[in-house]
Amino acid sequence: QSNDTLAKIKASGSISLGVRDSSALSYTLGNGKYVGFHTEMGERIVADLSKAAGKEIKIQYTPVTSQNRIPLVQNGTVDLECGSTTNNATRAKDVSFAVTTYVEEVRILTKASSGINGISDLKGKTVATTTGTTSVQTLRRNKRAEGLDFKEVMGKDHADSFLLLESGRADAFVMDGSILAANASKSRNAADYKMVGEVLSVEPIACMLRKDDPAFKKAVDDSIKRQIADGSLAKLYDKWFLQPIPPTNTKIGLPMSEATKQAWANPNDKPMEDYAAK
Amino acid sequence: MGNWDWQVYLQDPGGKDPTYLQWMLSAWGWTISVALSALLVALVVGSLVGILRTLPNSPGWVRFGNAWVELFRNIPLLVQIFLWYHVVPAIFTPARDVPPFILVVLALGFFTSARIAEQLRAGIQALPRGQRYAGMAVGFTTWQYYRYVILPMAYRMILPPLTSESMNIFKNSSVAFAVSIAELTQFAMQAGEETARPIEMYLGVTVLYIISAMVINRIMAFIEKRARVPGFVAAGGTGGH
Amino acid sequence: MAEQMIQIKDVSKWYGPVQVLNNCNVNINKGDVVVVCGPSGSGKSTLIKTVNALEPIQKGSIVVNGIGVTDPKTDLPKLRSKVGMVFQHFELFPHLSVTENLTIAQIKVLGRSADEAKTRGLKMLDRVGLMAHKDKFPGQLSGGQQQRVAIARALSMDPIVMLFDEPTSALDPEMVGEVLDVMVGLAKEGMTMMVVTHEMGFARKVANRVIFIDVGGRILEDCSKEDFFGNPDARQPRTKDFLNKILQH
Amino acid sequence: MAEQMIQIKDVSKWYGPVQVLNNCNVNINKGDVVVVCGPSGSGKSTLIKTVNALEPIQKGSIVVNGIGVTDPKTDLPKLRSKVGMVFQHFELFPHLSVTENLTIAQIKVLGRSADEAKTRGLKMLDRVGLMAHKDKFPGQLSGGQQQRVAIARALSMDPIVMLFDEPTSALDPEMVGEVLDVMVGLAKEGMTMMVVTHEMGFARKVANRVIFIDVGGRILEDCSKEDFFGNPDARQPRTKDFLNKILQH
Amino acid sequence: MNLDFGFYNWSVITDFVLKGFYFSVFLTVVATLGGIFFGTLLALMRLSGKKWLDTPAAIYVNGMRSIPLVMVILWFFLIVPFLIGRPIGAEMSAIITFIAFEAAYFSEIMRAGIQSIPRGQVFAGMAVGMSYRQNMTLVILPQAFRNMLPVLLTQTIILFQDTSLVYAIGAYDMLKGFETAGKNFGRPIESYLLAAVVYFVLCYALSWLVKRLHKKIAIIR
Ligand SMILES: Nc1ncnc2c1ncn2[C@@H]1O[C@H](COP(=O)(O)OP(=O)(O)OP(=O)(O)O)[C@@H](O)[C@H]1O
Ligand SMILES: Nc1ncnc2c1ncn2[C@@H]1O[C@H](COP(=O)(O)OP(=O)(O)OP(=O)(O)O)[C@@H](O)[C@H]1O
Ligand SMILES: [Mg+2]
Ligand SMILES: [Mg+2]
Repeated sequence: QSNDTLAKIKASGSISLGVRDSSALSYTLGNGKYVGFHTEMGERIVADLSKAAGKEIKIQYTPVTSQNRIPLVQNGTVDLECGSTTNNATRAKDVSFAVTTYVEEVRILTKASSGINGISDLKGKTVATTTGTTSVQTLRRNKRAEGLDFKEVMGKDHADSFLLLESGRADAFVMDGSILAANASKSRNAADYKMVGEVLSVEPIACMLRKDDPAFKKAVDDSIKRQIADGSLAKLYDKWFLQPIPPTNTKIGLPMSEATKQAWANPNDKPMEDYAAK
Repeated sequence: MGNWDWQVYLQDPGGKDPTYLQWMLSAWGWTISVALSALLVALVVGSLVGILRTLPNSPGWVRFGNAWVELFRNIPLLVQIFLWYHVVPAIFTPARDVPPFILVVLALGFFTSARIAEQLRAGIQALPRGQRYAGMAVGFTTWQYYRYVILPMAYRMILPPLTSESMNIFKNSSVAFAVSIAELTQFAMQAGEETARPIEMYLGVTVLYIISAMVINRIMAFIEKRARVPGFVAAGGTGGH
Repeated sequence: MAEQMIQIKDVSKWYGPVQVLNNCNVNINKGDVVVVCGPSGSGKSTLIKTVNALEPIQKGSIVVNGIGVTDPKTDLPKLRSKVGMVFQHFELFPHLSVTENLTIAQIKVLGRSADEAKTRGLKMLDRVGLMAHKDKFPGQLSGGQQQRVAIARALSMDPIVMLFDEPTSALDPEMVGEVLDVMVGLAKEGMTMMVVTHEMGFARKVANRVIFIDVGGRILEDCSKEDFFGNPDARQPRTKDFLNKILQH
Repeated sequence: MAEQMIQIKDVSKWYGPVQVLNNCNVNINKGDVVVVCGPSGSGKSTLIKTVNALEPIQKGSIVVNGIGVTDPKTDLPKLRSKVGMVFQHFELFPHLSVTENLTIAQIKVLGRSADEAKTRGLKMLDRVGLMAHKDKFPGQLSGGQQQRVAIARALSMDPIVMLFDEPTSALDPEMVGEVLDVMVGLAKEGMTMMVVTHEMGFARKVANRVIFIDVGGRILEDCSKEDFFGNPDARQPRTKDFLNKILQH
Repeated sequence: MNLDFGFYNWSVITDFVLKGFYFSVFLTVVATLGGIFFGTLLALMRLSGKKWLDTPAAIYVNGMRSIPLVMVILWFFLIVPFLIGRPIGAEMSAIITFIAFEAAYFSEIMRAGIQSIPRGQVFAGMAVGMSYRQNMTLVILPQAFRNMLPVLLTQTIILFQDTSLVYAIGAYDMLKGFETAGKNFGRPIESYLLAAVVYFVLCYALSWLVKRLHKKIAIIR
């Protein structure tokens, strides 16, 4: 297929926006309604694209999973994915990323009563992560490097992994901080859970688009930079992370991290590997 | 789709397996362990339940057997696995400490046992009624005519569906990835994601599944050949996944 | 006075709402050869199967050799082991060789040693003229041969009475003779036999009594062979009709 | 000179390595009633099925009413529609009512109108005495009734010759008569018939020729009925043996 | 552990579950009809006695039958867009996958159904002068369908259960509906339990109907 996404969406008058069913940055309310920090940001990007194209571009929401999002972007099913995808070097070989809009910190979530306070306390414990995410890889590497011996269980998705923690099958849930916060906040007893210890790794999250389409990437990046510059993205952050959100009207309660602030100050599309090297 | 990159199999995934290839082979091992253990459970439980359903003058047992079959075959396997993995331990806490492997084997085994029970019942009832009468007429007790007359023929007759059931159990074990068993499908999804080379990973896994299916098929064909009764011809059955 | 072997008294049986045996009474003495005939579905098979309790009855009583078949305390397997039975479709055990077919019940039911069972079984096999086939499987034999093996199987248990349910009606016409020959031999030796069959030639040759059952399971005739064939005027119209049909061609 | 209806010439047939027909020659004239008999597995069914090419042959030729059955150019469905065939197991179409069984081929093969087909079919049904059952399904009829419907089905196609493959051997003894009666009627009206059967009574009554096939598919006898039954000394030993077996009881 | 189903009010059901339920049912119906149609064609190919028809059909059927459905779903999702040259959604992909996959299973059922028709019926059709096509459509296939109807419907029930696997590509089926509802309200246990009950009731009711039908057919025959 052609690599000129701008021409394609202009011609068809619609864009396929990749969204997630249940991540902290993008999730569904049912009935084909998709919301979240990244989803709304994506909608604003499309609004900017519409303006540039001079005609209304309709959004087709296409829910993706962590297993299929890359092939879908590659094969043209999805034009722009604004879910919660880590920008890393391996992926950058197949797709390209917009500037980083959120920097995820991989953290440890545990029960407040567990006595786990940091990575070293995980020795001999059972740790939950989610199939098809890069956190598993991070964790695996850490494990080998530091000789830390813990058992690993993998949920098929984040809610599943959280359930492992909730039901006591796992002692900790290692994952992106936003996901941890969202899952804990939605649980029955949000106060039972706490995020502890050091940041295990830092992952830049960005919208994903097809490779080798510089014009489209520029249009997307420009829109994001505008949103950062005029403060609207910060308002969006406040709305989705610090205020009550649907469907249950609970707060995630996750203030903006230093890393995210830095990324906004200097918009860039550096992959995760560049962060680790720092 | 073009350019293959089979080198990915030699990359280091960073875990205990030095390469993706070795990881895939170990995943194959999990698939085989889950499938064979579940097959054992399914055969034992399925036979028992199947026999119960055909016992003469035992309406209680027949009803129990029927209930078993209906319960385990009318809920999707995936949902049953979730029930065993999430719901049962939530209601019955000690089940939390049972390793997922056992839970999956039980889930897959019981699910398949319902189907084997159904086949065995059909096999037994497809035998001419006269065979049962003949067994009774020479003075066999119920247990004896099952043991010496009915079951040997019934098992032979259901070997074809048992073959497809055994192949199914390998395929169905793929659902175990949903509860953290590091088997082939989980490998395909995880490794496809990590390497961004899903096609290569899927192909490798698919080939292993086909090999597994063929090996099981050959083993069952061998058993069928060994068990063949000279001069006896019977019609086979079909259906199901 | 002749020794009584089978007494069927006031027997009725229903399948659900359908009555298939209606107040049947039959007495069979030691050495009797009784032929049972009647139209299809009249209950012949059912009647003969009630004798060794393969089919339960709802009313009446049956006594075989002094033992109450319908008595709940009776050890049915033991009783059945003394009553030989031959079926329309042979019902050999297809997964066992001819020899195993002959010996398994002797060993497992009568508790005979394998050797003893084999000697006895092969003697019976020889008697039906099939010694050469002792290692074959049922599926490798013709229908007539299978039926003769089935008779040998029943005989190896040393039965005191033999029941036959249409033993020749599933056979090709050329094989009927070989089976009937064996049965005629048995009858001549004094075996007590109850035989459901349409082979009127056999009845003429060896039966000493003929019973006719009509649809609905009622016994319409129970008389000597001579009377049955020789005295058509004394017969019921249904019987005459039936005999006309099956003897016409 | 009589008109030739079926000429079977030097016909041989193999199933894989096994020969089931061995150089068979039969000529059947218009109006002939030919009975074919022989032991089980001798190839009687196979022979009769080759006549309308239901079974292909590897050697020889068959001509029916002047049309070469084995000729690759022959329109076989058309030829078959003129040859009526009645099977051992009736082979009515179980999913169609009796009337539909009688009309479907008339409509779809002969192209008759539904009305025309129905008139013709019901006339034949009446002839076999089953008018009362026209709306039933085959499964609701007795075996004898089903076979009579099967004959009516064949007759509704206005066949020039009728083939019968053991039409009574799957029937209960009391039903054999009703089917044979229909066949005797047909024969008396001059229908050309080739009949595989063991019913020697039928052969005696209406056949004008009897053919005996031995195992391996060789025609051992082909002679007039009078010769076949009246002159045993002129028969082959195999034939005598067979006749002895099936006439014994 | 205290279970609380209180959050399952009508709006949750309409918002989350019903949409998935409709898709599951739609997928089942379409895949059954399509699967039977293509399955019958495959069965006829396999029974044609012609190698060039039989062999490809056999490879297709046996290939499909030796791969787990999840893998087939993932495969089609990956390659169908390449084959037809344009992107398709998860739902469309699931529909194509299920038709293609079920065709393999239905073809085996239809093949057994056709083979279960006594040879005498084939001969009887030929003997009254029917062509191959007439014999198939008027005599053999109607009986094969009738005989196999219970098995075909049982396969349909299995198919309905298997639709739960489309979550692997993110299509929104009934299980997904329950899961999403459970996640959003932090009540996954209750959701799974309820999903199991709903599946059981639906499938049990269907299989009860199949059994009734089976008895009816047995009487007609
Ligand atoms: N298991 C059963 N359930 C219901 N009805 C039955 C059963 N077995 C037999 N019957 C019915 O009981 C009646 C008598 O059957 P039975 O087999 O004794 O007849 P038969 O005289 O032996 O007939 P045939 O000559 O066909 O063998 C028939 O009407 C039959 O349909
Ligand atoms: N489809 C087949 N494949 C292989 N062998 C066959 C086939 N059909 C028939 N035969 C063999 O061909 C021989 C002749 O069969 P055929 O059915 O013509 O015999 P028959 O004389 O009609 O016997 P019966 O009296 O049992 O009907 C038998 O040995 C049979 O086993
Ligand atoms: Mg009977
Ligand atoms: Mg024949």
